[in-house]
Amino acid sequence: MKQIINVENHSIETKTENMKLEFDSYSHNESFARVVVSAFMARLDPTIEELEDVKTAVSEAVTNAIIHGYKNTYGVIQLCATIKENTITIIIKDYGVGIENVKQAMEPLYTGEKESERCGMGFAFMEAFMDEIEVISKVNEGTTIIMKKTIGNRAV
Amino acid sequence: MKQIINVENHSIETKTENMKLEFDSYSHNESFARVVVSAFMARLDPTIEELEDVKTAVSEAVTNAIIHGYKNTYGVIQLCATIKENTITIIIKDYGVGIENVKQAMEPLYTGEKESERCGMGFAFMEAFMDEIEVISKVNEGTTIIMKKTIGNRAV
Amino acid sequence: MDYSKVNYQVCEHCLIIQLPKEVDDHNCQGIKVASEHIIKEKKIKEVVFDCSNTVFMDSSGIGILLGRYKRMKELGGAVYIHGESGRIKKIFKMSGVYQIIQSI
Amino acid sequence: MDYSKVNYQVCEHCLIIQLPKEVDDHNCQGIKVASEHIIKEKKIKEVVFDCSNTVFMDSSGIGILLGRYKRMKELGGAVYIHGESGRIKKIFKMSGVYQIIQSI
Ligand SMILES: Nc1ncnc2c1ncn2[C@@H]1O[C@H](COP(=O)(O)OP(=O)(O)O)[C@@H](O)[C@H]1O
Ligand SMILES: Nc1ncnc2c1ncn2[C@@H]1O[C@H](COP(=O)(O)OP(=O)(O)O)[C@@H](O)[C@H]1O
Repeated sequence: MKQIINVENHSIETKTENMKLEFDSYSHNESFARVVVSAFMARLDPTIEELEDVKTAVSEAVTNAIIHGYKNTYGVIQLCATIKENTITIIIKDYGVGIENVKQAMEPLYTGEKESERCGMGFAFMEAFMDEIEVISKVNEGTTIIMKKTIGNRAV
Repeated sequence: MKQIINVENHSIETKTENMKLEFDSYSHNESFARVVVSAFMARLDPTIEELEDVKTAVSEAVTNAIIHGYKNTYGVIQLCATIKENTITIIIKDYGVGIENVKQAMEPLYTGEKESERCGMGFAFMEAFMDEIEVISKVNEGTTIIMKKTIGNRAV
Repeated sequence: MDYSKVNYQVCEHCLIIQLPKEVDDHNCQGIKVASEHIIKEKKIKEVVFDCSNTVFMDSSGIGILLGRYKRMKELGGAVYIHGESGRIKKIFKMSGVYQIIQSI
Repeated sequence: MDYSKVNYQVCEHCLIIQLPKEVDDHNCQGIKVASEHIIKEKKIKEVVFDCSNTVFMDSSGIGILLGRYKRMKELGGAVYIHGESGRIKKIFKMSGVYQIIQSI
């Protein structure tokens, strides 16, 4: 919401809705982030399938921020969501180690954590469940994931 | 969370947890704010009674920001929550019209909206359901409500 | 998942308002206008707030109850509460609602 | 309200791991260590992942499955999936899990 609008002239069809959440990179906040996005998204009246798709993508991005971005340290994760007409845009940002080679990181099955139980499918899941994904990252500065999904696109 | 802490030395008992949420002053965000606080608070393992108490207080403060703070306009509401040991502190802030006489506003049954269906019990509910409440307000700058509740105080 | 549905039922001169699962400012917005309209049109003598689906209520709900109470008093009618559970009972007790509105 | 409970049940040389309601990185953290321990101690030959309580799973769950699959292959044993519902089935299909792990 960018400007103050008068209630009388306010049309529900064109309004944009925003939320911004900041939380600590504790792993129990993976489910917290999913609950918040679900509650925010409810106003779009998504199908259960659509809701689960977005929850899964959010879970992947937040988990990556926690386990890769902040590795053995802790930091803040920012989750912004915007609803415009029937499209939800979600931006998940960390200020962690960043990704040196984004192209390689996004390859299915690639994981930078060979020793752990990561399967390298995080980005593949985000791509599969959302309509669009963009990754912006800089080493030692952090990573930003921008994802979009249009709800109610049942014909597509 | 103020500093980066090493995972190994990290003790779960003493850690502080923070979240900060910003959302638009639409009335459907009253329930959104309740869901977010409930999900954040779940880590304290509150009783249903304690959970409902906090949800009610949050609902009162957010509703006031929407209907009194921003009246016929819209703006941003900030909700910060901190958990330290078993105490949750919740700060709800608007940048609206502010309150001229805080003491009067907090009197039970006082309402500045005689024509509407407000009963003037918002502040009384916040006081009843939380352990502490502080109100900071400045005309034309906005209002900040700071509320605290210790969870698991079953003896008190 | 619709927590905001309000149902109105008229039975002779009695109006039964089934309150939503969560009674807050947002979910109460239509109740004043709708109930005033029905009270006038159907010459309502008694209003019953059915809380049997309600699990959450903040002071906005108390405002709605007191609003109808005043209106019905003016018209020489009455207001009742019905079906309230533990949490809602607590809210009614705390706010002194039971001193003026009877639970049936 | 505990979405993170994992249950381990041993039956002869078979280990049944009952996955939690929501399988994510947080809820999976203990599974590797606990299951490796049981596999060694009890000379486990078959591991079954029981997904009948699971309604959410992200790629962390796939990692856990593949981890146990590799381990059991080394030991000459096998891994199975059981009780998965619609959403979880979709996740398994998408990630190619069914190509190497059988559902029983
Ligand atoms: N937020 C991030 N910060 C730093 N590195 C990241 C981040 N997200 C992903 N990566 C890198 O990209 C790799 C691939 O990510 P992903 O496809 O999610 O697989 P996985 O998490 O299973 O390793 C990760 O292993 C990690 O090296
Ligand atoms: N955030 C706020 N901004 C401006 N005024 C406020 C705010 N919160 C409360 N007030 C003022 O204080 C009064 C009393 O508030 P409250 O006890 O919640 O009762 P009610 O909301 O039912 O009027 C309100 O009617 C309003 O005039």
